[in-house]
Amino acid sequence: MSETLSARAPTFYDEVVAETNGLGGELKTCIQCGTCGGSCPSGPDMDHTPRGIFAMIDAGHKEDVLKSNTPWYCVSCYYCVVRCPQDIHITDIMYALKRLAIKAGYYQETAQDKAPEFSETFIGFVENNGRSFELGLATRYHLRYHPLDAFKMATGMGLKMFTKGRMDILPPKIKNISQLKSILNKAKELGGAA
Amino acid sequence: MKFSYYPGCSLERNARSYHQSTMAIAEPLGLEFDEVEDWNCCGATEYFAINKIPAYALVSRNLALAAGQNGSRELVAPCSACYINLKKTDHALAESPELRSKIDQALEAGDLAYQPGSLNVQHLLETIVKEVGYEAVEEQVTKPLYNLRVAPYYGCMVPRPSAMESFDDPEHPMSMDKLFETLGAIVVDFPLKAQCCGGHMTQISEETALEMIRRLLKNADDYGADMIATVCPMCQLNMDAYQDAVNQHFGTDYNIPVVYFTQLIGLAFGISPKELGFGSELISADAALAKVTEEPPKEKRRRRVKKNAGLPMPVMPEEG
Amino acid sequence: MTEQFEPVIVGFLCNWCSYRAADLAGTSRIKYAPNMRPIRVMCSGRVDPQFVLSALRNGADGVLIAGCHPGECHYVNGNIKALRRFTLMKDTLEQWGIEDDRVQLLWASASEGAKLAEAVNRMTEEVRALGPLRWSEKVLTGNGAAQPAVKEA
Amino acid sequence: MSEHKEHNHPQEKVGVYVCHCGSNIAGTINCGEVSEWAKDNPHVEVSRDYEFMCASTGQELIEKDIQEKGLTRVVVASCSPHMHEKTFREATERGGLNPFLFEMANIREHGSWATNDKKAATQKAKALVNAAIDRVVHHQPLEKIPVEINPSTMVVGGGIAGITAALDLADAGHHVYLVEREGTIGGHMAQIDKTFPTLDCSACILTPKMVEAGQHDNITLLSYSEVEQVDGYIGNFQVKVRKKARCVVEEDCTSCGICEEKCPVQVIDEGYGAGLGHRKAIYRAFPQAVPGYPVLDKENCIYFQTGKCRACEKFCPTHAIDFDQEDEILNVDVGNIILATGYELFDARKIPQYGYGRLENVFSSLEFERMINASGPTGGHVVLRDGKTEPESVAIIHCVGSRDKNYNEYCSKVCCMYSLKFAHLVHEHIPGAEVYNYYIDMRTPGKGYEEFYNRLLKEGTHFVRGKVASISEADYLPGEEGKLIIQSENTLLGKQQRKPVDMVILSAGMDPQPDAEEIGQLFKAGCGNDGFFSERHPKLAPVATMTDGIFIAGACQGPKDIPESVAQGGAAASAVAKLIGQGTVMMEPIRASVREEECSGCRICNTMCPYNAIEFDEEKEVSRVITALCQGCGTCVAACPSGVIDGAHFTNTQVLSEINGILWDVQTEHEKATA
Repeated sequence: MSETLSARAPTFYDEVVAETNGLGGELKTCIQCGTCGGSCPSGPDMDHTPRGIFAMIDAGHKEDVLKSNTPWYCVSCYYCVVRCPQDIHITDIMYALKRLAIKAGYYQETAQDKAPEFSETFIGFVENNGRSFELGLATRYHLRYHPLDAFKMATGMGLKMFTKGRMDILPPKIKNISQLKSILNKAKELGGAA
Repeated sequence: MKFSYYPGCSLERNARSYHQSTMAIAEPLGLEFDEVEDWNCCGATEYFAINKIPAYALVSRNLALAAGQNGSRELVAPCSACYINLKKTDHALAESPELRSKIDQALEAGDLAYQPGSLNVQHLLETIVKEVGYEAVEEQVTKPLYNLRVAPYYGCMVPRPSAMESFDDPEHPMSMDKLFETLGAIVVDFPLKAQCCGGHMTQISEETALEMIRRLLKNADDYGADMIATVCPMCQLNMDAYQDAVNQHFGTDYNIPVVYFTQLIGLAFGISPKELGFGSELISADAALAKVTEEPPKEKRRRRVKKNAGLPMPVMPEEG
Repeated sequence: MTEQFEPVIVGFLCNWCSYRAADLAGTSRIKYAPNMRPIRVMCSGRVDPQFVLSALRNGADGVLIAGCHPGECHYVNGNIKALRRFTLMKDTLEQWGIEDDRVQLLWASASEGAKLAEAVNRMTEEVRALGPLRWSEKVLTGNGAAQPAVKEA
Repeated sequence: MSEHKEHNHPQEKVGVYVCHCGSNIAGTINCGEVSEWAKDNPHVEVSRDYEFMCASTGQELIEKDIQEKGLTRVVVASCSPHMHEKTFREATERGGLNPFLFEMANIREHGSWATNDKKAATQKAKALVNAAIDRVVHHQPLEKIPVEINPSTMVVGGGIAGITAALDLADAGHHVYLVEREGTIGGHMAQIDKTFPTLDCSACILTPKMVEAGQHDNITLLSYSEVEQVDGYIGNFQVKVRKKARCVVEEDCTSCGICEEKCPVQVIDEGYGAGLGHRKAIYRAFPQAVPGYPVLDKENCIYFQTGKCRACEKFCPTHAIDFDQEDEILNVDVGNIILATGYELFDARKIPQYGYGRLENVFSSLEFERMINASGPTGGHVVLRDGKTEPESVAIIHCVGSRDKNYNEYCSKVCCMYSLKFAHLVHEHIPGAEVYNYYIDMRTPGKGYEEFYNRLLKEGTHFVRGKVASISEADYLPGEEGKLIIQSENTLLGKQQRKPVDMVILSAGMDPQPDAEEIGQLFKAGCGNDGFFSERHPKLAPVATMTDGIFIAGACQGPKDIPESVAQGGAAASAVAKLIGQGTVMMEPIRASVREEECSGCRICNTMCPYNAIEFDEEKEVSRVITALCQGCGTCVAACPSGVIDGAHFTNTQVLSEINGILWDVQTEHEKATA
């Protein structure tokens, strides 16, 4: 029997909880101990440590949270999840914050505009062909967003990967792509927080 | 032993050698893989960053196909990201009724269905270590990798499949270490063997990614590794293909080949390097492989224990 | 809201463990289904099968027997005896067509208020799903095997 | 079936009192409606609802009604009987009625507090009240049963809590058996160097108490002994104690220590030495051991392995060594038992990312206590694992295994304070050393504790707020080689930090003893979810247990520091002294009794009783309950096939009537008629 919440407008905290898949300990039980901040391999380069982000979520700093690079620098390595003394699934919350950042459209203005687009480009191929396509990913992603990088990629590592036969030229496709598309479309339709 | 097999996109091209070597050692290990018919990409860490329900639906199609093929209940995934997505999705469907109902409807749109829990998702390392077992591997060893200093690198998702139970220690895994001991190699137990290689970070902030990769290379090098063995195409790509970028960026000169653990098993079984896909690694493994000798290294004369050997160490529960 | 069926469950709670667990659920203000009506016995071993039958015959839709975890009984092994009687009694009840979920046995120590509350909630829903017992209809006339009403003590 | 039933309900005059308990009950239950409704029960003479029944005015209502209205039974609908049954029984008695002609209806804990549904709560309250009324009319007057209290007491566990309890009772003139599993009393406190916050030397304040306990006329010290079996009940416990063979004849041994000196075998001392020190095969844990007799460790003794050596026997001046000494079983009768079995340090090897057991210079707190102790393996010098190098920087990690759902969720209370003490001791032993304390919350709740924290701040200790994420040898940056790198987030800066240090001390928390579960069952003292013994009431009875006559004191009841352990030792001793002082204790008259004239002699009940309280009369071929031994569980009452065993205060008729009463609103006409 959860306590009856007085009928108040949903806070940013409620939004984050709704978007997370709800397994593991509750975000509000965080005791701000910093284990996650201390464990994170990309921690030093984050605007705020995960712990800092949780304090900001609780304080309702929606914009600062969804503008920060923290969710995008999470490499989902699960150090924080296995070590969190309150059993909070921090990585799932970071995924939720990425999705909320995209929904809120905050990601364009930040310097971290590489992350969301990389994911969207990657998924573009998957939704159309059923499988990922590194070459297409590398070219379209770099040409569209970072032309300078593209040259470096093509001559350096990209070339070597080609000669070693580790790059497809044509995008691999699954047979029953229509089945996948109808599944994904239905899923998008149902979308929303589950 | 029959297993359903989910190769994943990387094993089609980028990690071709991982697939080749897995197939090559399957027969001697008594493993029979039947590939999931028309499987699709697992979305890696990308789809969950964009849209939750379609991300779960994408993975669920694979689970439905695998279960539908009523082959073996055990679904083996060699790639860590595919392994964790399949396992995480099966777990989430079982735990969350709302998610379950949405995914059921989505699958229905493609007239598929999946009953959570009807598959036991395993990583390939887990299959070899737990299902086959060290003894069965040892029996097949014909050319032990004597004198080869191998650093087993587990990456992050195999030891720590989110909050789910891992088949090995989440902080200090040893299963691959023991596996290479049975292959006769000198195992380099380097402390960062379960720390993340950065995953797709190279595409987001190269600065951060190269630093994460540098740490692993430095640690393996400091502990005298001739070679790093991985269990995941992403880790192999980051440490192999970006080793050059690390050297340029930090002015280091690492030259450590990064191979798949299945390739080394194949070598120890006497299978030819070519057949195991050696040569596809950007940092060539030839020099390291040349170090393998016929006879085992001589037992170094045990130095007499010094008189005041200092203070005793606490004994670890299951030693060795 | 239409008048939904509210099952009445008689609970035999042992003084040392499950009765105190119910006390703890109360002091912790854990809200749970009010359908279970507790009767205190010194030990779950005191629960005579005739108590269960008497409750069912007198209108209860379900009976919960709750004792200490095996090994923690205040009287060494009263709960083990309750377990034995429970298993035998279930066979009899089954023959009379009384559904399995109507009579349940639970271990709950004095510190497990939440566990007891949750068990009561679950059992209430299970019995609600089975609907009212209507002993006289189901047992006396329902299936041929019924004997005349159990003679009162 | 069982005792013959009165044909019609006996005409009793019942007084019903529905308590509001302020808003605790009245907030959810309509007390007026319930008391009004109770009036149409044929037995009810008067029915009232009142603000606070447990108040003296409420009790007076009962007394007045009994006298003025000639009540023969009383029912109070209020809180749990575990709260005020005693209060209302006494009120009933003052009114002139036998206190057992009274019954409570628990409409608070089981009623108003357990639901927000006002209608259902009131309906349930009526059922519980009606059940109580229908039951109470069948109550019989009963008298409490006096039980003699054996004035001698057993204290299990010779740590500071056990010693305190034993000394308090012994000084009060009562005999005490102090049973200690190890070769000497002293417990964990004997392993500690200094105590916080006063920096008293632990041995200096402990050993006098040990000596006192060792020489006290009223204390029989059973060291190297363990309890194997406990029978009986409050006032009359029969305890089997196994006095393990130490291969030393205590009468002849003068504790001169020559045997220890001559013994050629040296092994790592996992017990007292916390795995850092060494000891011989025949040893005393530490010089001030009480008793001073050594103990022979058969596993490591050459004689027991190969039959050779016997050096100790040769050199013993008083020939006190006896290799063939056997374990002795002693049967001890005591009136009360105090469990003071202490705790075990949390095993830091369970946290792989802290590296204990893998990284050389990571020490546990007990290892450091032994190291810093002048009589320890390093003579008090703080050195690294190589036994030589002094560390220039030391990290002390708080909350190791505590406040963590992966290990122990509870806070172990003492680690912050002993971590501060360690910081001070490192400064003292290595002036100029850099000390870093990693904490989540600095918990200094005791007297002088916060002042001690200030002292450590003044001494220049670096306090970093943040639970340590990992301790590793993997160096990333220059200056980290060969060091232990502490990686954590400095949460006050919001930044991740890496601190290379030479030495790490893990301030591990307190675990329950590994065998706490079995000991608990042996003494019928249950364990809580955290694995420590459960007190009877967390606030009002912290040293009593659910079983009368069994008490608990010290860390076995939960993590605590020395002052609290001593206080609980004293509290347990005074609780026992009270019972001894009373001489007898009145036991609840809940007993079984066989109606011998109707007993068929089938003897099913004989084996049913866990207390062997049912004997069989060979001539009359009937079973009989030995009232003194019977504990009133009622298992035999329910088992008797002919139902001829009565359970006082829980007779079949009483319970069956209670069942009928509780189902008043769902009974069909047919069932009512045959009820």
